[in-house]
Amino acid sequence: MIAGSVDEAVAGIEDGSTVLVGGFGFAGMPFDLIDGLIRQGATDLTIVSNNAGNGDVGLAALLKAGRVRKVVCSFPRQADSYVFDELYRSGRIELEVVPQGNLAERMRAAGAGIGAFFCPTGVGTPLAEGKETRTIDGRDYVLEYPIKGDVALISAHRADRMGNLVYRKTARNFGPVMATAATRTIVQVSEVVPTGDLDPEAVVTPGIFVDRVVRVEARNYTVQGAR
Amino acid sequence: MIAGSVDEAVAGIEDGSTVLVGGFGFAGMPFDLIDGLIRQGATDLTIVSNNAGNGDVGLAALLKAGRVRKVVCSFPRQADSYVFDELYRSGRIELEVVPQGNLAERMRAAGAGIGAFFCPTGVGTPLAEGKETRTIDGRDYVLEYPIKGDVALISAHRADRMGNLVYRKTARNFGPVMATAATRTIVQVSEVVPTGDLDPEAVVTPGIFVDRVVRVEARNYTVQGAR
Amino acid sequence: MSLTPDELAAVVARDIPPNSYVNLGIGQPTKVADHLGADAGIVLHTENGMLNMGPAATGDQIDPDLTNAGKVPVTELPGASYFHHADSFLMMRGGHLDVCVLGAFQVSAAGDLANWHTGAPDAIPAVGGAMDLAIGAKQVFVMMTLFDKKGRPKLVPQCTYPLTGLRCVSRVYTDLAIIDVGPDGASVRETFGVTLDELRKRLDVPLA
Amino acid sequence: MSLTPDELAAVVARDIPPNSYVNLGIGQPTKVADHLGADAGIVLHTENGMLNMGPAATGDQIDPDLTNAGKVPVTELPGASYFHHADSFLMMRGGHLDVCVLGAFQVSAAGDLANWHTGAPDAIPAVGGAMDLAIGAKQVFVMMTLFDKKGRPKLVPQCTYPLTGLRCVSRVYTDLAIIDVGPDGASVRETFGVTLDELRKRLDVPLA
Repeated sequence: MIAGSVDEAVAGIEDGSTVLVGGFGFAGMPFDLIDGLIRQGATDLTIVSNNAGNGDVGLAALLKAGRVRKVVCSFPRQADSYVFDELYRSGRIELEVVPQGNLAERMRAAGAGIGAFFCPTGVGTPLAEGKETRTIDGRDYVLEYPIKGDVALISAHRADRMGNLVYRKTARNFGPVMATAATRTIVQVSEVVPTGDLDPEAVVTPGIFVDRVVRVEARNYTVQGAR
Repeated sequence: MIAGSVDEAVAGIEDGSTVLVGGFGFAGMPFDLIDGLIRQGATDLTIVSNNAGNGDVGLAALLKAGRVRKVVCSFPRQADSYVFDELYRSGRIELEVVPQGNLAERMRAAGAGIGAFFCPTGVGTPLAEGKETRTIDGRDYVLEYPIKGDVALISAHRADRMGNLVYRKTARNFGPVMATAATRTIVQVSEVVPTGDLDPEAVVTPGIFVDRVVRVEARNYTVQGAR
Repeated sequence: MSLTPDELAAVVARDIPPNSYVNLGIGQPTKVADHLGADAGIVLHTENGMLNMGPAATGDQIDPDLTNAGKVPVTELPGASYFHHADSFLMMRGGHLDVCVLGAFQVSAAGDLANWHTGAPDAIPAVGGAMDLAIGAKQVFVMMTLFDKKGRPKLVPQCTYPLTGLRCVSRVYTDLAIIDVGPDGASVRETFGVTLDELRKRLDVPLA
Repeated sequence: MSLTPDELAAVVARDIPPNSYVNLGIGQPTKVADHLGADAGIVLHTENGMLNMGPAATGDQIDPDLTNAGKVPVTELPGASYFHHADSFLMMRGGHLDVCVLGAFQVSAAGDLANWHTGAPDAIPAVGGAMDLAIGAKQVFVMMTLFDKKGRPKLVPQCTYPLTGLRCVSRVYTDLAIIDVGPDGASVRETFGVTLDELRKRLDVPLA
């Protein structure tokens, strides 16, 4: 469960994998695991994440390294998403834009064994084009399918040795959902505590969803909005 | 938000309401609110709960008082469910048996705005008879619809004055799900603490899902399994 | 006189009932927070997983783990709670929020909303939470100028930009007027520095 | 010699890999817990919302807020966690548990399970979590006697009792034999006090 290094934690990720990457902008972004994935070398990846990278770090660095075939996200275009923007405009990366709530709910469905669900978001919009629709009790819905990952890379605050996780503030975001939706969930944390030290009432992600944990040094990443 | 009495908390529940009632056996059962509902007098109710009452207290007392038209539950038959058993055998109550996971997921769907979902539980069984089925990615599913409550009656451990809730051990069970699925959620708690005293990372049910909270005295209910 | 953006934000804030749960969209709607009374008990939701969000963080308050949906550092008020993305969007999509305030490119008289894409062929599509917010509250208010920079009306008979949501907007707050929209069409509640007749002349939409 | 219920529970426990997440059904499967090695790192799930459940509570340990799915008071081990019912069943239905151990009235050679209803017309139906558990783990083990009190086989070509789940059981542990079931039919792994030929004579199911 507890890996000795980032490289050990990300070992074995295969070419062609679908990788769920936590974070909303920089908050909750598993920077160390992404750097490890770049060193590890897996390529032809499909990345599922809320954004498509900022500046030159994290997801943007993975994209820049040419490892990503397709991005599934809600909001690729940002002030400093120049790496993605260039790949996209030059036709070197595929993009599937998914409403943010659908992204979360489709991953939850994958984790929960739901085959598909009728969803109110996007009805009548271009993002529902070609999708099955149905009126239920007078309201219109679009049928949406699960998004399952081969791997999830997420960042949490603390883990115990069984892989139980707690998060910190809005860095929680997609982490708990992605942990349920991937075959293998790899987590970077600021601290590993002895089993029994986390309050059982306050565990957010139970260890059943976690495969590997690695402790990393806190990193002073730039707050995007503060620039 | 904070009601002065149980009677004030349950005021206004209408005849014919669908009432979601928390608890798994006695753990998490909102005894005081149910007693209040009996005094309040609403009748012709549909009760959604995991069980159909034990002994002569709680749900069983509500059933005995003749206020319930229909029970939607996963497990009505228990060693001491004699009140329900007699009503059922004499044709004085309707029963819809729902697999426990479907009960939870159908209420979650109601809370989440999902119109319907394809579910793996029950495929090929009598409980799926007459329901729409579909094969998705090689697996068979049954289409299940949301269960929405007019009212939820649940029990939690502590609330703050904004209605944020924490629970205690396995008494949590259906509470957080039912709170999302009802138009009006009424909660009995052992303690009301000042706003700011609950850890924001550990709030299980945010106050947005809660309409009324009432503090009740702890009750030494019998542990069923210990009998 | 037409309203300044700040005056408009104050008008929107005035119309949000006490004790409401509210999501303020990115951009101009964010300003509404500055005009909400501290005693009104209004709880702000941010879709990246928090209720009872406080004002923007400054100086030492800045915490990279605590931002709003625009990725701006914010603060936490007493009674706050954190939750993951599926739970956060459950709040929206399940209709638990009382009010969403959104910006828009266009709103139709029936309440259709276009605010995520200009339809420009070279634009990189990016929707974020816009479509979830559009259908994600008991009331959806739009804040916008009534006319774009070229003087074209943004309240229209039919949206020509790609839609964000169908029949989802209940009211439009603009610099020149507050207008209810919906199944019965557009109905002016209040005007600012303009008469109803002048509005009728400048809009292609019948105004009640 | 055929196995006693306790011996059978020990055999099931032996076959659960270390560090597995396991749900033990109500009744006889509960006994398996007594035979799991304390060092094996096996984590017990109870569908009423807990992981790392400990043994039954006694005396002062009894807490009405802490029970297993059979409503028996239990204890909490270090590293436990609590969660609500939708999350608990997500664990099952999403295939996150490694092993479920269930009782049964009948299992078919293809792995169909009947364990919730005898089909008696006057019985009050009650399913609980049985149908979710049946499809709720990577491997579903059944523990049962191979013959009922009247001597009729419980491993059958086709279940005659109402089904709990289709093609969901992977292995059947009985007092007389351990038998794999599934798409390739029934295959005997181990017998207890009986020969394969004797089993073949007493069962209507081809045995590999």
